[in-house]
Amino acid sequence: MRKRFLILLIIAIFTFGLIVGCNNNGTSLPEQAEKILRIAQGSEPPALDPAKANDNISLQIGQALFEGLYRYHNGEYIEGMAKGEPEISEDGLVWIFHLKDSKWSDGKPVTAHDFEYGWKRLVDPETGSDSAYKMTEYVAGAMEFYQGEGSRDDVGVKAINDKTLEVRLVSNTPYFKEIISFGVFLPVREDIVEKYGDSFATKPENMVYNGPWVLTKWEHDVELEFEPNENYWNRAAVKLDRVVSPIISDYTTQVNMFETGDLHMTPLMGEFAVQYDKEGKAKFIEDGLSISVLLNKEGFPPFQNENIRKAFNLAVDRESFINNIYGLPAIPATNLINQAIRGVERPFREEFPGDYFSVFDPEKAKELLEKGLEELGLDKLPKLELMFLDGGASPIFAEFLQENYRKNLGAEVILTPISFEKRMEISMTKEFSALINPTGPDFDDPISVLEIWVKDHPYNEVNYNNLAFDKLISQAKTTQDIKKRMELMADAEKLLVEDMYIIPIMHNVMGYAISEGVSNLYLTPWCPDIDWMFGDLEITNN
Amino acid sequence: MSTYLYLNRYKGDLIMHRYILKRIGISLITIWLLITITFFLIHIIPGEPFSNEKKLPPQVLDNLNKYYGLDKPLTIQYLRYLGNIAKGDLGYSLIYKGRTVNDIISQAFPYSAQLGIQSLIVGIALGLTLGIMAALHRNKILDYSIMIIAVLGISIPNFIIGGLLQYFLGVKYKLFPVAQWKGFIYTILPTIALGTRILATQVRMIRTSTLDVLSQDYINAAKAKGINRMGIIFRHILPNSILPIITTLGPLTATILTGTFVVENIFAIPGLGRYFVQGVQDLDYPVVMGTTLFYGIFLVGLNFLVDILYFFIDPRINANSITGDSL
Amino acid sequence: MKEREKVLEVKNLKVSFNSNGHELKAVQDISFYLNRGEILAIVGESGSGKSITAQSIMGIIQDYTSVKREGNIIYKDLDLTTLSEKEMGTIRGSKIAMVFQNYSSSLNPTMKIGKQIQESLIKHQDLQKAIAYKKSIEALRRVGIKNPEEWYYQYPHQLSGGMGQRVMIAIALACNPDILICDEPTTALDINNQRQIINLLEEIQDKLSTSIIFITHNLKLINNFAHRLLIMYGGLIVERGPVKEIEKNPSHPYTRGLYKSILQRELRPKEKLYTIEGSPPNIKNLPKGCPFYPRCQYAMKICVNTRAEEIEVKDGHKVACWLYHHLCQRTEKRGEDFG
Amino acid sequence: MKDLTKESFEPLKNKDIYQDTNSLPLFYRQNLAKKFKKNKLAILSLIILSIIIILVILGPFFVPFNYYEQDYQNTNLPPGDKGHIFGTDSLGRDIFSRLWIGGRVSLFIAIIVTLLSMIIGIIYGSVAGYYGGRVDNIMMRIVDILLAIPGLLINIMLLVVLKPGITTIIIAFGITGWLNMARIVRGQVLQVKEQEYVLAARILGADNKRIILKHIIPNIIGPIIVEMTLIIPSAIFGEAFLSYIGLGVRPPMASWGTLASEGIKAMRFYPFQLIIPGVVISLTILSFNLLGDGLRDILDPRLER
Amino acid sequence: MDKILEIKNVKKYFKLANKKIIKAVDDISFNIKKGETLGLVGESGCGKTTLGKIIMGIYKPERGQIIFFGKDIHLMDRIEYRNLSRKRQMIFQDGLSALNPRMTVKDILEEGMEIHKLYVDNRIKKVVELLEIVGLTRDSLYRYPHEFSIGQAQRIGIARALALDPKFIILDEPISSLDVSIQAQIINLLLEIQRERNLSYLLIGHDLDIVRHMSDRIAIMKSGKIVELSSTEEAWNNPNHPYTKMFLLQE
Repeated sequence: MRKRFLILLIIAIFTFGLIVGCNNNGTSLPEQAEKILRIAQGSEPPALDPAKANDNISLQIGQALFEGLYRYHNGEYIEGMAKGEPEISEDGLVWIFHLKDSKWSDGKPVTAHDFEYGWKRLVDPETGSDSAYKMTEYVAGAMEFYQGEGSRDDVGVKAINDKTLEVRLVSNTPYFKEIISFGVFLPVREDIVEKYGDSFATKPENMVYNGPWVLTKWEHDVELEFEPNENYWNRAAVKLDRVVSPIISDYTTQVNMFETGDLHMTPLMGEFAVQYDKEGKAKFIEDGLSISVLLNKEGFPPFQNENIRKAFNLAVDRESFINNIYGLPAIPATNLINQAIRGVERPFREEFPGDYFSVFDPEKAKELLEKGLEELGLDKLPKLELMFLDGGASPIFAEFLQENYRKNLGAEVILTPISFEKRMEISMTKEFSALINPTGPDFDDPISVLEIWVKDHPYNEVNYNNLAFDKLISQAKTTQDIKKRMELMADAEKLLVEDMYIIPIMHNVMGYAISEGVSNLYLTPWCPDIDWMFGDLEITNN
Repeated sequence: MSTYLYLNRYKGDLIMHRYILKRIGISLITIWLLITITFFLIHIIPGEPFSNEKKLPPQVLDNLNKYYGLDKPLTIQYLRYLGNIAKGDLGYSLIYKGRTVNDIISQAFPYSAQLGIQSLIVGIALGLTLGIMAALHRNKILDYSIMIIAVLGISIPNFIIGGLLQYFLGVKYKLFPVAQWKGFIYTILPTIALGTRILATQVRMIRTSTLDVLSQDYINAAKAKGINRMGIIFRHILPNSILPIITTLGPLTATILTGTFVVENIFAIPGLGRYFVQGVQDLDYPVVMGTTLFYGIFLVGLNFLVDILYFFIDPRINANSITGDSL
Repeated sequence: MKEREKVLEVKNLKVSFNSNGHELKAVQDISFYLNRGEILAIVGESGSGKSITAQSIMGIIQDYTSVKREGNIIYKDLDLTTLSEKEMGTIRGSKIAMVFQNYSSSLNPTMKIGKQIQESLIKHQDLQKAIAYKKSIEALRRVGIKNPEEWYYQYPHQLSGGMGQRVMIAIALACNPDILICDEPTTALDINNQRQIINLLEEIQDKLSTSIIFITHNLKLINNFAHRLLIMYGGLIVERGPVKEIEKNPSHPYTRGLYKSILQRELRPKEKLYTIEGSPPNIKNLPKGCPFYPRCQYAMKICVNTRAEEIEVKDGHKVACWLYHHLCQRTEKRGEDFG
Repeated sequence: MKDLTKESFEPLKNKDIYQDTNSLPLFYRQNLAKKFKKNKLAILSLIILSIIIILVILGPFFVPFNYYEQDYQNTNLPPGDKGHIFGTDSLGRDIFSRLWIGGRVSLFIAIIVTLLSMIIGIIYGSVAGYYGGRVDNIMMRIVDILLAIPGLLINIMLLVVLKPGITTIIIAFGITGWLNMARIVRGQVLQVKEQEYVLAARILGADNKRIILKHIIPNIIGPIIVEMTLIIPSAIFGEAFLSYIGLGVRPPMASWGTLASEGIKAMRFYPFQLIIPGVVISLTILSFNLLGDGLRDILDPRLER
Repeated sequence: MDKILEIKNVKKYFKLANKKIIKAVDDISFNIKKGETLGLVGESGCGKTTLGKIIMGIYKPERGQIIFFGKDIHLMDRIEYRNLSRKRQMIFQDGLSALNPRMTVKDILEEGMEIHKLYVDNRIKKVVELLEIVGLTRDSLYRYPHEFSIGQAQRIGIARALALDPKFIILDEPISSLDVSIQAQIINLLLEIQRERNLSYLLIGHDLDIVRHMSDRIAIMKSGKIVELSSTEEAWNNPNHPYTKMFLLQE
C-alpha cells in the first residue's frame, strides 16, 4: 500500500504538478505591520480531511492545521500532542502515549478519545481512505477491520483515559514513532464529523483545529489563508501573522510571481535553476525522491536476460542529463537508496557508498546487449514501450531515455504518457514493459525502499523474486542492532541492484529560491516537503 | 390596407410562436444528444474509474462504486444519469474530495464568464470600430494596417500571446500583475490575451459585412437625406453590419472557451476551463462530463437566445417565405 | 410655369472614374438647368450617364475607387461643387432630395419606416420627436398612404412595390425640398403602379411647386408628364427641348430611333419593328467623336472624331448633331423620311 | 471647327474604325490569372506557402542533423552556432530539422483533416442542397444539432478515450470539421441550383448527373476552395492547442504545436526557441488566411464583371 | 396536331412558412396552336411565371393535365419525355443569368446537342449557324458570358433554344431587362424566327404594347386565374372582364 503513497509523493515533486512555493509579498503589496507569508500551491488541496489527505499539498496544509503525537520538523521528530517519550512494552508491541493539556480551536480540550476516533476512522472501510495502509500494516486489528473482517473495537487503539492512549502493534516496530509522525495519524473530533457529515473539512467553518494554524479562507482554486491558532499550546512559536497561499498551477507563472514579489518562494526547475544558481540565488536541498526505470520481464520477455537488463542500465548517460538538461544538480544514481536516508549515524549513503556499477558505459552496454541477444537467440530487440507519468520533467526525461536507447542500443522505444490514475492501475495489474518510476521512501529508513521488492509484496511491480534478498529483508526487519540492520540492508540493496530489474537513474535534489528576510522555512526531503508552520519574516519598510 | 396590416401582425405572432417552439425542440434534442455522447464516450475509456482499487477491500470498493453509482449496468447508470441531470445534479468530483460538480461549476464559472464577457466586449467593440473603419477606408493604408493587425491576431496561438504578455508587461515592465484574479487590474492581461483573437475574427467579418452594407443603395439614400457621417455609421451601417455577427455568437463563444482553457492556466485564474483540462488529465469523469454538459447546455442556450434575438433584430426574417414544400 | 426662375443650373459637368487604370468617362461635359416648378425628364439607356448626373448633383457618387467631378452645379446662388461635405449635408434632403430606383434596397431594412422619414426632419429642421412624428405621419399621408399611423411602425420588407416607392417619395418630400430628383422611380414597378407614381409626382409638383428631375429610360412614361426633356447618350446630351416639341420633331438620329422603336398602335401585329442597330457604347472605350456614330445610319466622316455643337432647331429645342450644321447638305436631317 | 469641309459631311462607308473593347476576346481563365496577379497579398502568401512547403519537404535534407538525435554537449545553442541554423533545443536536437519535420506532421494533419472535411462536407452538403425539401430539412437539422455541440470538448474527450497521436487528432478534428463545409456547400448548391442557367440546362433535358457535374460543381468550387484554405489554419491551430494541453503528438516526433509549447517554456532564456516555431506557424496561418481572402475576392462572381 | 399544347385545369399551390397557402396557379386551362403566339399578361405575382415553369416541367402541378402534341406528359415514357425537351424551350428574362458563367458560348450552344446526341459530326458548324441566325459572329465562340452585354446574352439564349429545333418556346419577359434600343432588335429576331420556323410562343410579359404586337391571342391572369382569354384585337377593343378593362386600358 505504501507504494501508492510513494507515487503520490513522486508526482508531487517530479512532475511539478503539486509544487509548493513559499512567498512573501513584501515588495509589491502595500506594506503592513502584519507579517504575511505568501507561498503558492500548485493546485487546490484535494482533501483536508485528515483521513483522506494523501498528497503533498493536503499534507502540507494538514501539518499546519492539525497536530498528531509527534511531528517532523527541521530534521527531527519533535513533541506534538504527546508529552515526552512513549512507554513501550518489553516486546515492543504496546505503546502508551501521554497527552499534553491542549485545546482545539473551539476551546474544547484535545483528548485521547479524539485520537482513538481519528485513527479508527482512518481504517474504517466506510471512510474509504487512501492512506489507511499507513496504519493497517502496523496496528493490531486494523487490517482486519479495514478489510471488513474484524470489528472496530478490535482495532488496537484505545483511550485509557482522557490523557492516555494505548496502541497495540502487529509486530515490534522500532520506528513506530516515525510512522505516526506522518500527517494522517491525527486526532479528529467525533462531534464535528457527525455534525457535518460529507461536508466535513470542505470549508473552514466545517472543521476545528489543534495545530498551530487555523484556516480562515478557502476560495477554491484561488487562495487559502491561514491565521495563528490562539489555542495552540505552543502559540509563542508561531511568528507570522498570516499565511496566504494562492493556487498557481502554471510553473512559469509561479516564477514570474516570485520575481515580481508576489510570492516569497518558488521552486526552481530546469533553466530557472541554472540561471538562479548562477546568480547565487538558488538553494538546493536533498530530496527523498529517486528516479528509476522498472523493467518487467512479463511485459517484455527479453528482460528475462540479465545482460539485456544490464545493457539497458549502462546505456543511460545520466550525467549528461543532469548536467545539460535537467538543470537541478541531482546525483547520478548507481544504487537505489536515496542520499537523504539516515544510516547508523550519518546518511546511509555515506556509510555505504554503494557504487555498484559505472555511471555510463555505452560500449559495455552494446556488448552486453549482443551477448544477451545471442543467449536469447534473437537478432534484434522487439519494440519496447516505455511508460511515463505525464507532466513536468518526466516527458523530457522519457525523450532522453528513448534517444539513449536508440543511439546506444539501437532499440526502438515507444513512449506512452500515462495519467496518475493509469499509473495506479498499473500498480495493480503490473501490465507494462518498462516504466519510469519516480519514487521515495515513506519514512526515513532504507527498509522503506527495499521491503516492497520481496516476493509477493503487492507493490513488487516487477515481480522480483530472489530468496536471498527476501531473507536479508526479513532479518533486517527484526534485528534490533541498528548497525547490523544497516549492513543487512546494504547487502540486500546490492543484490537488488545486481539483478537490475530496477535501473537506478538519479537521486533528486530540489531547488528553491526564497525571498530575503524569510526565515525558519524548512524544506524537507520527505512529504510534505515544505514546512512553514514556524516561519518568520522580516518586514522591510520601503 | 388596415386589415392587411392586422392580418400581417397576427401572422407574425403565429410564426414567432412556432419558431420558438421549434427552436426549443431542437435545443432539447441537442442537449439530450450531448448528454448521451458524453456519457458513452466517457464509458468507452478503458478501465473503470476504480479498477485500480482492486486491492481495496471489496466493501470499500462497493461503497465507492455505490457512492459514484458505478455498480449498476450501463443502461441503468445512463438513465440515472439522465435523471440526475434533469434534477440538476452532476455528481461528485473524484479528485476533489467532497466537492460536487455543481459546486465546482458554480464557483469556477463566474471567473470564466467574467473573463469571457470582458474579452467579448473588448473584442467586439474594438472589432466593430476597426472593422467599420477598415471598410470605410477600403484599400487605403488604414485598411491595410487594421487588416494586418487582424490577421496577425488570428495567426498567433493564444498561449504564445498570453506568455508574451505576462512576461513583458508583467515581469519585465511590471505594468500589470503577473497572475491571479483579484480586481480589475488583474483582468487586463488575460482579457487582452483572449480578446485579441475575438477582435481579429470580428474585424474581418465586420469589414466584409460593412463593405456589403456600403454597397447597398440605402447608404446612398441616407446620404441623399443629408444624414451626416456619424449618423450614417450609427444608424445605417452599424445595425446592418452587426447582423451577421449575431449569428456567430455561438461559435465565437466556443472559441472563447478554447481560449479560456489556455489563458486561465497561464494567468492562474480559477475558471472552469482549468478544471476541465485538469479533469481531463486526472480522468475525473464527473468533472469532465459535468463541465462538458454545462458548456454544451450553455452554448445551446446561447444559440437559442441568438436565434430568438435574430428573429427580433432582423425584421426581414419573413413570415411569407416559401418553405419549398409544395402541397 | 409662371416663374421662369432657375433653381438649378449644371454647367460643364464632367464625371470620370478611375477603374484599374482606365479612365471611365461617365459624363462628358453636360450643361442644363432646371426652372422652379418644372418637371425635367432625362431619358437615356444604361450607361448614358443619367444616373451619374443625378448622383453628382447630390454629391453622393460612390462605390468607385476614384471619382473626378468637374464643372459647376449651381443651386440658386450656391455652387454646390464648392461646398464642404458638411455644408452639402444641409442641402441634401432638405433643399434637394432624391428618390431611388429600387425601394427594397434603398430603404434601411433594419429601421422602421417612420424613423426613416423622421431622420431627415430631425436632422434638417431640428424638430422635437413628437412634432417629427406628426410630420412623418403627414408625409406618409401626403403620398397617399392610408393608415400612416400603422405603417409608421412597419419595416421596409413589409411593403409592397407601389407602397415602397411611395414611402421613398415621402422620405424625399419630408422637408419640402425645392428640387426632387427621381432616378428611375418606376422602373421596378407594374404598369399600374407606374401610372400611380407618375400621378402622385404630378400632384406634388402641382401642389408644392417642387421642381422635379425625372430620370427614366422609358420615353412613353413622360409624354404628358414632363415639361422639358433631355436625351442622353454616351455621357452627352444629344438633344433637348420641350417634350411636346421633341415628340413632334425628334431631330437627333438617336432620338428618332427611340421614338420609332416605341411601338406605334398603327403597326400591324407582328410587323417588323424599326430598330437601332448595334449596342449602346461601352464607357470604357467611347468614340472620340459622336458616341452614336457607330450605330448611326447617317454617320459622316466628321462624326468619327469631332463632336457636334448644339444647334437650336426651334425655340429651346437643341440638338447636337452634324446633320444640322449649316454646311451639311443632306436632306435626311429634316426627318422627311420618317414620320 | 476650323477646317470643316464639305468632305467632312460625306457619309461614312466603313464604320469598323470604331472597335469596341467589349468585343476583344478575353478568356475567363486568363482573367482569373490576371486578377490573381493583381492581388499582391495572395501572390505573396502563395510564395510564402510554397517556400514553407518546400522546406517542410526538403528542409530536413539540407542539414547534417536529424530531428531526434540528441547532443548533450550542445544543448540550447543559439541559431547559427555549430552549423545548427536555428540552434538546438534543451535536449541538443537540431531545431531546423525539427521545425520542418514538425511541419510535416502539422501540415499532414491539416491537409488530411481538410480533405476529410471536404469529402464528407461536399457529399453531404450537395445531397442536402440538391434534393432539397424534406431530405434537406432533416440533413441540415442533424448538422445544426451537431454544430451546437461544442466540437472542442468532443475533440478533447475523444483524445482522452483513444490514444493520443496523429491518427486520433485527425479523427477528432475530422468528426467535427466537415459540418461547416457541409453547410457552406449546401448553401451554395441551393443558390446555384435556383440559377436560371441550371433551369435552362434542365429544360434542355440535362439529367441530374450532368447538372451537378457541369453546372453546379464548377460554380461552387470557389467557395469550397476558400473554405478549404480556412480549415487548414484552424487545424494547425487546433493541433497547437492540443499540444499545449498535452494531447499532441508523441515524442520524438515533433509538431509545430509541440515546438511552440516547448518554446513558450524556454521563452525566458532562449527566446529563439519560441520565436522560430511561432513565426513559422503564424506565417503559415497568415498565408493561408490571406490566400483564402484573396481567392474569395478573385472567385467572387460579383466582382467578375 | 394543330394543338401544340393543351393545359387542362392545372393547379399549383405553395405552402408558406406560416402554413398559409398561396394558390399560384388556380385551375387554368388553355391551348396553343401551331405557329400561334399566346400572350400571358398580369400583374407581378399573379402566377404567370409559375405557370411557365409548370409547362416547362420545372414545377409539378398539384392537379391538371399538360398535353404536348396530343399526349399527356404524365403518360409519356422516359424517352418520350426526354424528347419533349427538344420540342419545348424557354427564353428567360435575364439573358445573362441564364448562361452558366463557367462555360464558353460554344459549350453552352453545344450542350443541348450533346444531351440529345444531335449533329454528332459537325456540331461546330451548327453552332456557327445558330450564332449567325441570332446575329452574332463566330468570334464569340470561345468567349464567356460575362464578356457579353445583356442584349447579346439574350441572343445567345435564343440560339441555345433554337439549337434543338423546338416547336414551342416560352418567352418569359424576354425583353424587360433590355435597353429600349435593343428591345426592338430582340422582338424582331423573335418574330422572324417564329415566321421562318412556324413556332408557337407563350409570351409572358407585362409590357402590354409588346404583348399586343406579338400575340395572336391573349390571356389575362389575376391571382392564379385566367380572367380573360380572347384574340388580341377583341381583348383590346371589346374586353369582357372588368379587370381586363382596367388592366389593358390604363395606358
